[in-house]
Amino acid sequence: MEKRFELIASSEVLAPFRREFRQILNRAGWEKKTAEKILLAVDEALTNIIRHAYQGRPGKMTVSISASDDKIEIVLEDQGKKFDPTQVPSPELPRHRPGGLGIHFIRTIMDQMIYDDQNPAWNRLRLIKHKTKI
Amino acid sequence: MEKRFELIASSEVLAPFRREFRQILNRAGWEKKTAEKILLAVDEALTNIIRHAYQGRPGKMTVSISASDDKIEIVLEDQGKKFDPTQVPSPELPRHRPGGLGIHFIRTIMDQMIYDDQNPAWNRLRLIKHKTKI
Amino acid sequence: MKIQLTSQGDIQVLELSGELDYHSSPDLREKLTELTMKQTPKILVNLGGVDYMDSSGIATFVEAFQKAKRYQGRLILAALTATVRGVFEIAKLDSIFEITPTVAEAVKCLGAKT
Amino acid sequence: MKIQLTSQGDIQVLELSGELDYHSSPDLREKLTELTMKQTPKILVNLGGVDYMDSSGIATFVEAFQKAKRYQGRLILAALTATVRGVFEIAKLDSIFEITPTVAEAVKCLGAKT
Ligand SMILES: Nc1ncnc2c1ncn2[C@@H]1O[C@H](COP(=O)(O)OP(=O)(O)O)[C@@H](O)[C@H]1O
Ligand SMILES: Nc1ncnc2c1ncn2[C@@H]1O[C@H](COP(=O)(O)OP(=O)(O)O)[C@@H](O)[C@H]1O
Repeated sequence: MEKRFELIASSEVLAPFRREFRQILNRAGWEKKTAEKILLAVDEALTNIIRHAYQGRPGKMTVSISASDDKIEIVLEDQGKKFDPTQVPSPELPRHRPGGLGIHFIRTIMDQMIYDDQNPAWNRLRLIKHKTKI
Repeated sequence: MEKRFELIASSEVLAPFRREFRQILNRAGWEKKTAEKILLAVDEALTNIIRHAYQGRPGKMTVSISASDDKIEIVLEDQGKKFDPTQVPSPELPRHRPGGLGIHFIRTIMDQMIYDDQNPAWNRLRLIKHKTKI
Repeated sequence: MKIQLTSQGDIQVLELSGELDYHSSPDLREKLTELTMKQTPKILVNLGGVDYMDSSGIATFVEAFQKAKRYQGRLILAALTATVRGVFEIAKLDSIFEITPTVAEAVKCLGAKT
Repeated sequence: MKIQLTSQGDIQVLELSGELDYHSSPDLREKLTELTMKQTPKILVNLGGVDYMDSSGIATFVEAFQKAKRYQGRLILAALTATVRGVFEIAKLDSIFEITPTVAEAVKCLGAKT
């Protein structure tokens, strides 16, 4: 199953996107608990694009989802400020100050988080999760 | 002369706003050089609202301008994150790292920058400039 | 996100329902800031109706929790759904916050004075 | 904001026109980043057509300037309008950047090799 979303980089798109993504995860056979975590990881990545990559500039972001029997891959693309989240060090937990948890959530939930540095004008982040840990 | 603008907190509103504001300053008898500076101060304050107060959340900001013979007062209001820019210390100049100049510009250009802390849900910033320094 | 404020004796109860994310968290932040600015001694957040929460929700609670601590106030989170509890767990914050399974237990814990 | 890239011998010339603000600065940033990533030794920015610039524009130039310095590259700003020059002055950056009144002087300064 393949599905592609083109979203405006504004916070009001998050909830409707999650509604559709929830159905996709359900149809792809993910149990609810894990599905909610994948949903969270992708929501955190999109929030970062809206908040940090575009920062109130109008922009687009795309989410391309490929779900197969054994794994799901989500590719996020934006044309905001170039930023490689895989380089952000893990925070010390528990954090007593607000914020700074989003990338940690993505890293903890997904099996792989890969930043593609090929295109100078685009950010491209691949998130992969296998149904059974390999 | 009184004029009020209701703007969407997104970067594309800045240029059209400046075009109108430029005319107001001109009609209010400000010489071009000072007018361009006032324009810059207000543009920096609006940019901060877009970038830091709303951070990609949809929001509104209003600019209320009162121009009299001897001074201009601009009141900026937003419902984003509460923040008092008058508390930000002046940067050491010249700054060798990018950013961190906006509030300094506002402070240097305007005679007064007053943050009104009365309303718990709104930010309200008053910027005042006199035609002749008092 | 719906937010309702009620009181139970000297406890201020915030009842939330819906999804708590980057878009909706400023509303919650505003309500919590009002309470902490007034130095409300006992704040109870009923999360029973919240079926989704992300790190923006967590950040909002951490901020309010720290503010309440500064004036010796208390903030208790009650009736978390499994999903929301899971998010506190990934953040390892489940041991930092006071969390109770039900609203009744939170009320007991805070000792409502009427 | 219009951006045109041309070359004059071994000098890469960016000719800008329009208003450089928070909205338009990412376009300039992208072009400058392309040049500094390739370690372009001589970058000349013709600002003659820029009638407005705010701190986002300044930040973009500071970033590119620092990057160029790291590989011993040079970035010269030429033909500033009075308004734009005033902004560099408020930032006290007019003494940090290499600024020349005209493009011809910048070319001379950089010593174009053809
Ligand atoms: N897409 C992005 N573009 C630019 N900067 C980012 C991006 N994502 C994250 N960052 C930077 O990394 C930091 C940590 O991100 P995160 O862990 O999600 O926490 P938070 O967003 O709450 O600060 C952010 O504060 C921001 O400075
Ligand atoms: N309206 C605002 N709301 C929240 N934070 C703000 C606001 N304006 C400024 N700030 C904070 O103050 C800092 C300094 O602002 P400024 O001098 O304009 O420089 P810059 O925006 O380039 O960082 C910002 O980085 C931001 O953290």
